[in-house]
Amino acid sequence: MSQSKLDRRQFLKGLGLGGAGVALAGCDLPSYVTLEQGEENVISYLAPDEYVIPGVGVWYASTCLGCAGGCSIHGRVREGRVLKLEGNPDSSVNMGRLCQMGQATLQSHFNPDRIANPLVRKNGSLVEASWDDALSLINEKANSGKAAWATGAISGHQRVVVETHLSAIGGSNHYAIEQINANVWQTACGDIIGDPNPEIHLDKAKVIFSLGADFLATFISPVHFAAHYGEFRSVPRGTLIQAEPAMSLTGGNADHWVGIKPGTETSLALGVANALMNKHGISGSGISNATKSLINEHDPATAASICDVPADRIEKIAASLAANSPSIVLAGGTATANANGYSAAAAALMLNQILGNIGVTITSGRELAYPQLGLIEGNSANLKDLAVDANKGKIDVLFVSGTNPLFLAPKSIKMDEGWNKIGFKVVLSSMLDETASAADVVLPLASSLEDWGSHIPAYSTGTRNLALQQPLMEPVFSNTRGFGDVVLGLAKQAGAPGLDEYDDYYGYLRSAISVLKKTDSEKEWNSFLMAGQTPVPSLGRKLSYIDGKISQTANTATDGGLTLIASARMGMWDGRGANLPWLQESPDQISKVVWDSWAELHPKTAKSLGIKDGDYVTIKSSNGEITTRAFIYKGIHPGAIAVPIGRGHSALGRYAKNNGVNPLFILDGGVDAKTGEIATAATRVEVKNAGKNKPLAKLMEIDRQHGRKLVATISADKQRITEGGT
Amino acid sequence: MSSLFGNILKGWTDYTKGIEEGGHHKYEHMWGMVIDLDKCTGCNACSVACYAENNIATVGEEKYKARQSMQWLRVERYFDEPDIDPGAIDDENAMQERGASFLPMMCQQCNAATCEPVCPVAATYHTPDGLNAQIYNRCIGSRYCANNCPYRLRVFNFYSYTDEDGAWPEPMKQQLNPDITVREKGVMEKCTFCIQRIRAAKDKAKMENRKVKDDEVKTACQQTCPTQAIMFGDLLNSESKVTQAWERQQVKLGKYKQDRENPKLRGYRVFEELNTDPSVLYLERVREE
Amino acid sequence: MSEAALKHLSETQTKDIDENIAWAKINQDVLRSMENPRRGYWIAMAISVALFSVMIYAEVYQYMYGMGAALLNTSHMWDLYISTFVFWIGMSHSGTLLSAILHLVHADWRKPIYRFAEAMTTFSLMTAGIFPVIHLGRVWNFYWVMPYMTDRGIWPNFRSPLIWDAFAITTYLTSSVLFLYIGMIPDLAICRDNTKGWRKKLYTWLSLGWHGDDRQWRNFRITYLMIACFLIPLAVSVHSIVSMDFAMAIMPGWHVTTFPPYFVAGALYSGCAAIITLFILLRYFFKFEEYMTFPILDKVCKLTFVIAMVWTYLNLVEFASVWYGHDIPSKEVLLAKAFGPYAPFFWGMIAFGMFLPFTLLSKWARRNMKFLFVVSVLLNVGMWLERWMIVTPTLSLGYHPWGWNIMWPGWVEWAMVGGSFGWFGMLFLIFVKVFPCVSMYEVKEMVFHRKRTIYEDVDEMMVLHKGAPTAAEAGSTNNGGS
Amino acid sequence: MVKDSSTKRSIPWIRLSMLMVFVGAIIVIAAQVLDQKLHYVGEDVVPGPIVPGTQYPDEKFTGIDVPQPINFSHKIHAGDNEINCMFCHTYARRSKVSGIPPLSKCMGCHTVIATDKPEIQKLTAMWEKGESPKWNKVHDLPDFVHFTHQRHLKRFLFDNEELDVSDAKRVCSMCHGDIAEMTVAKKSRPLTMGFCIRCHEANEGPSDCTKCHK
Repeated sequence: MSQSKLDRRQFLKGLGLGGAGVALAGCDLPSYVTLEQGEENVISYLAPDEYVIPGVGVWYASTCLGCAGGCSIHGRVREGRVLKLEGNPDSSVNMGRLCQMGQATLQSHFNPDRIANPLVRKNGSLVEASWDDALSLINEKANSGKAAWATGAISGHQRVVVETHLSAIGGSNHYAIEQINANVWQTACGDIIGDPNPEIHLDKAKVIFSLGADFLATFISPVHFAAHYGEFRSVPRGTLIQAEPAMSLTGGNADHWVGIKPGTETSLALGVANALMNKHGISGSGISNATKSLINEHDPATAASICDVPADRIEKIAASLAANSPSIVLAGGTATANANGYSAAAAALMLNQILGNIGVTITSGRELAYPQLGLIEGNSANLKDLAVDANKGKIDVLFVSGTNPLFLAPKSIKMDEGWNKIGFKVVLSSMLDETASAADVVLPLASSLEDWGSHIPAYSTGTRNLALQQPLMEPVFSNTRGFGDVVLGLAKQAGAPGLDEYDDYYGYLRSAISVLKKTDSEKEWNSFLMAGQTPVPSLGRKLSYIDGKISQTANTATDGGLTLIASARMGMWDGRGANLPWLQESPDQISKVVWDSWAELHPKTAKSLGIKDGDYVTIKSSNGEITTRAFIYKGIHPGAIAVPIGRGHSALGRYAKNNGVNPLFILDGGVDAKTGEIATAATRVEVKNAGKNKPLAKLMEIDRQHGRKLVATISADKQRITEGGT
Repeated sequence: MSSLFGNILKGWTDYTKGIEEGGHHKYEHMWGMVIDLDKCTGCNACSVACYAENNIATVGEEKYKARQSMQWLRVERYFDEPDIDPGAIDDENAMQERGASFLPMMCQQCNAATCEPVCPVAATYHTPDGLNAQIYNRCIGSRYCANNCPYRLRVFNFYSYTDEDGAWPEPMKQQLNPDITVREKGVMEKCTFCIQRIRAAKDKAKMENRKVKDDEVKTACQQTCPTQAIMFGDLLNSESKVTQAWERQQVKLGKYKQDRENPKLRGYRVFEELNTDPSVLYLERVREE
Repeated sequence: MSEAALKHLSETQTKDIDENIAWAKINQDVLRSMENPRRGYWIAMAISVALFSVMIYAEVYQYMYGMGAALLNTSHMWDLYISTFVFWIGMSHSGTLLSAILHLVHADWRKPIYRFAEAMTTFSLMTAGIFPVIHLGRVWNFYWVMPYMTDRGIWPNFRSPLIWDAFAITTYLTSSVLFLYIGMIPDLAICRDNTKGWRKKLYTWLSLGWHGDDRQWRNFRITYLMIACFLIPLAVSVHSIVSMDFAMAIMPGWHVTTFPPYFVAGALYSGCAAIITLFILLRYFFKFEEYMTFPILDKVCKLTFVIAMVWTYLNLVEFASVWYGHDIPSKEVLLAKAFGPYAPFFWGMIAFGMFLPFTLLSKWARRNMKFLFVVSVLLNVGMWLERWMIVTPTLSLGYHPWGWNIMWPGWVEWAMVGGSFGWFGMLFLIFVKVFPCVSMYEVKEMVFHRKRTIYEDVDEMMVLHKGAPTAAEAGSTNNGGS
Repeated sequence: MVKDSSTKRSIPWIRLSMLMVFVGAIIVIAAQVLDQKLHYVGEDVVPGPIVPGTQYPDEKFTGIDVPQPINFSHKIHAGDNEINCMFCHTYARRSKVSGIPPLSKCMGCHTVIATDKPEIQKLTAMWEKGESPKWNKVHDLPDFVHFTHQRHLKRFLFDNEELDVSDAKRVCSMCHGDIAEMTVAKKSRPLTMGFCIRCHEANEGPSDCTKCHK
């Protein structure tokens, strides 16, 4: 670490530990006894900055790495410990707000199960080793054969160093793996309106018609969209229509929730388009004739029969879309997680086109002037590619960081076999997850609150910002190193050119950004750090519309089974939240279950299968079976069963282990026809009662208000009378 | 004797006035809240922020199931909508036609709190800030207050969570907020409207010889709420947003029945009819019919 | 005594007491009851001690692990502890009823049986006192509820019914102990003069130099009367205050105006039932046939029946007021009691508390020991259920549906409840061996007065009575009697 | 005679017990009066208030000696050389805690002053190693008590016309006693809740529990 950093961080030497003690232990004894003298120690500062005052919290700006959203955060630091995270009000991404995962990032930082020292596999088991041993081992193995990197979503200068290192060791493949993504939607946008990441103005829309896009919880940048949703709900109040097979958080807030047969979202969109054109005289300008004829085939009745939604509801949706303009139509989540995913997204964009939303509520985003810094969102197609390539023996050396392929991969794509075929596996991680515990070398990383970095948020409006990540405190585990530092070191020892002048990643980052900002003054740099972000040049894009290929292969499976939906939840996310007690104990928004997985079933289905709430059910697909407890409610299509992703770890730590099940394992290899995204909502399963009952631990034992005025509801019409809006 | 009896008993009576006598006769503040249920998405960010801010212990599955959880702020979820279509929930074969209803419930900081008069040791009482305070180190754990809370919003330390296999194994202890006590077993606790933040703001204001500004105090839940559904402020400060919101909804403190000329307004207080006089105003959820 | 004899007695015994019974015999019989305990006694003692030690273990366990050990939860902050506390407070009212109230109305048939009833009062209070303490989350701070001068200069909350409890119980305990003790002084003197060794020392100290002269008797009478008068309003107020723990709360099913009289009636009820139980036991073990006679038992039964009817009435009043009231939650609680998961216990309470007493109407029942024993025990079971049905169903069904939750007590709570009976039994067993559990001097009075009704001429009666003074009598005449 | 002996034997016991009750009552009352003598805050406090316009309990308390890694003498610094308390405890007026001066502050002087003293050499050694000493807390309140130096200094020093900043010592001594006269710092006030309460009452401090607890 460079001297400059040492000085800046000097205050982090702790001063006492007030409050952390068991505060009430002695308060019943006579006060002369409790008032101890010379029991506790105080360690004074060495040479603090003048703004550092013991007993007064200082807020430092950084960036949240809970998901790819890249929200800017402020961390409250007191006596050298970071105590609380809050959103950075100046951020255009999250405007000072934060989601539960962002709040809980603290616990991944102070987690008792973090890796303290490098681990090296010696005759079968991982044993602690020194950094030098680990690095030299990598040095000798790394250049032997075809190398590759697997990361999560990655951007900014971390991406640059990773790619530098990759090319230095002569590898080419970089698999960016994110199970929860909006890849299908973004690809469709790229193909059809010419901008993979358009700006979506929920606040401007009067109606949001969302095909499974859970923009309040898991879609691109949840906090940003939630913030805009707040404005969308204020006067004049917009209407939210959500169509999906199993209720997501967004669905839970919908005015009209349309429980639809899994995989038939395209038909619904076509049906709505049909009603719009025939009943409400909306001209399908810019729509190809092929699409037009497809629309004509899907009159509401037909669509209704395909996607198991009453025809009048389809007409109602059309009516409300026609009446209130501008509107916005989104597709994502479960709608795009099946073979027809792409066409669902295309259909959604088609609706936007005929409703004239493009250019109004969907406007062109901006493109980073430095593509090499841009965000690689990552997707699950890469996961499959990784498995395939590994099995083909295309990979000899693999570096993994920020993703957990062995947990995310369905058994059907044979990731385990592939993994064993890889000769030498290095995992950079702060937690010993499934992948790390199967690696040959594990390098312990500093937590996201101890590390330097620069990030490009997945989504932001207006100017593009480079979000800065800076350490908020001294490493909790002294022998861990920052991701940048490690990769930079690897790149150097692999002989990458032009890196020798930087003795650590901080130095590299700082000079890189000074080049970017064309200034090298300490003052400027500190102002960047204070702001936590800095604008970077970006180019505008133009929106056009070329009709996308829409095709509906109706879900006509008649095997008497159900469609398994591996639902994505805010909280556990793709499993990275499973070892944070706060998230484990924060109830799921819809089912309100804590500390375990559950299987959502419709009462009708449950009755026919003889399953009661809390029964253990066995969910069997062609690739194995999982057993978890049933949660019975009416927010799911009778033909579907939903199990959340994220639990069911065999490693990762004391809170995550042996807790719940992982539905991803039993997915069949189905993918989206166009993008190759793993279809998480299309696996046919058969469900049996496992014959054991143990009530789920959930917040709500009673789902009804029993005549109490708890959540009072008034109709929108009344509200408009009093508060205005049309 | 005078110094011991006189003054204390004088100070004592300050806190024993019910709302019908105008409550505490010299309020400095009256902290209140407004929660817009139409904006609340039930995302739980507030709840987790509360854990982070207030040193709340996590209890694990078994204890949670046994209803011994410690959360101060619970986001309740209901599937029925008695005001829009009662009985919709009774049709077992239908599917949900609307979303769920979410209700963030934290201590309502009642001004005629049912928990206050029953505490044998006066560990819970009404402060000059209009808060319903809980003094942990005075509490002896008779749990009468919790029994008497119609909202069930007081949580009790049924176990000790401070040892190594408790809620904060090393190094998680380091995250504990030094501004608040870590509660031991046998102590009642509840939402405090982030009293440590209020106190910090008041100290700051006093040091600068000024009044506390509106928006100077932000509770953890309000600060983090992605849709800004939660509003917090001083009801004695006529400029504050909260006061204005209360006035807009024509809801007044100290009443168990609001006589408003416009019955269509959305403001209501939970169990207002019990005359607990809560300081948290909820705005009814809006739904398209 | 044999079945036949018992039966015979139950038919023949018509007088409250045989007025020809010699004073010396009274002394002998009572003193005998205090000597060399038999095997049955030791077994009873062993059981009590065992139960009590289980309670100790449970308390230690709960102290280590916190109140969670008792399976309490956010909805059920109180459970068996409080209901059993109310139960024992109730028990304590019988003694006051028998000794104080009946003393004032000159019902002299109470005399042979009031002593142990009073002992029961004291001991059940001592038992009841345990529960509010062990149910505290931080039991080591229980004394904070008492207003005492402290350096911190803080006081308890005088608005809290729990504080009133603390005051009421301590006051009631002290005064009932006093009452018991004062009433025993003449008897203690008799014991003093007829015992040796440590007993003699003890009684000498306790009898305060009683030698039965007129001055002592006069003061004694006045004191006794005064405490009696003082005790009656106290007894009533104590249980009213206990009822306010609930009546002052806002919870549906607790917030009931009729609770104070309802609780007092219930208290006297369970007390009388307990008296019947102990009456039968003592009579059987100590062979007190001459003193604890069928007619007296008969009277006690009638008394019990009357109180039972009062209690039943108030019970129905409560139901009616809830049913015809407008408070939906209270109505829900009532229905849940009757048809919810706690229904069996609720109906058990109704059956035992409301209907069982009607058996006391039959003369046969009132004169059949075994039957009465069973009935009296069941009545108390019913009364205990009543207390439980007041506390728990309300908590399982409050205002906020989120709090609705069914909870069953765990072993810790049951251990405490059982242990309380052990503790009570222990105290009582010690008492009957250390102190006379039948008031000798008052039985003598009783005999004397009964005689008066037959023999007009007092002197003649005295002559008749003092036929041949025995040794024991010689010791007793100049102390006991009037 | 049984009767007489018994009567005689039992009477003295009553007398004895009555006597005990009486004596006990005397003791209790005396204790209370004494208690008031100790705690009473009023005009007759001797010596008169050191901080003008304020009254505070002059309760004495003798704390134990608390050994320190470097035996620093307040007497030399605050006493003989009359260095203002807030010169080293600079956080006191800005924060709830007065804070231990950072090592840099010590070295500010001791790079030139008294460098020959062994204790100072200890200090210099630590400074060069870049580690700071583990001081032992002398005045330590329980964690459930919130005390802020900031507010108290403002109330008694900065808002006090009769004092100027150089008199800080007198204000500090309200709770810390004559630190300036101590070679080894030691508790000389009880710092119990009673102590705080009485001072708050005497000087119209807040009487609201949440001011200090939570």
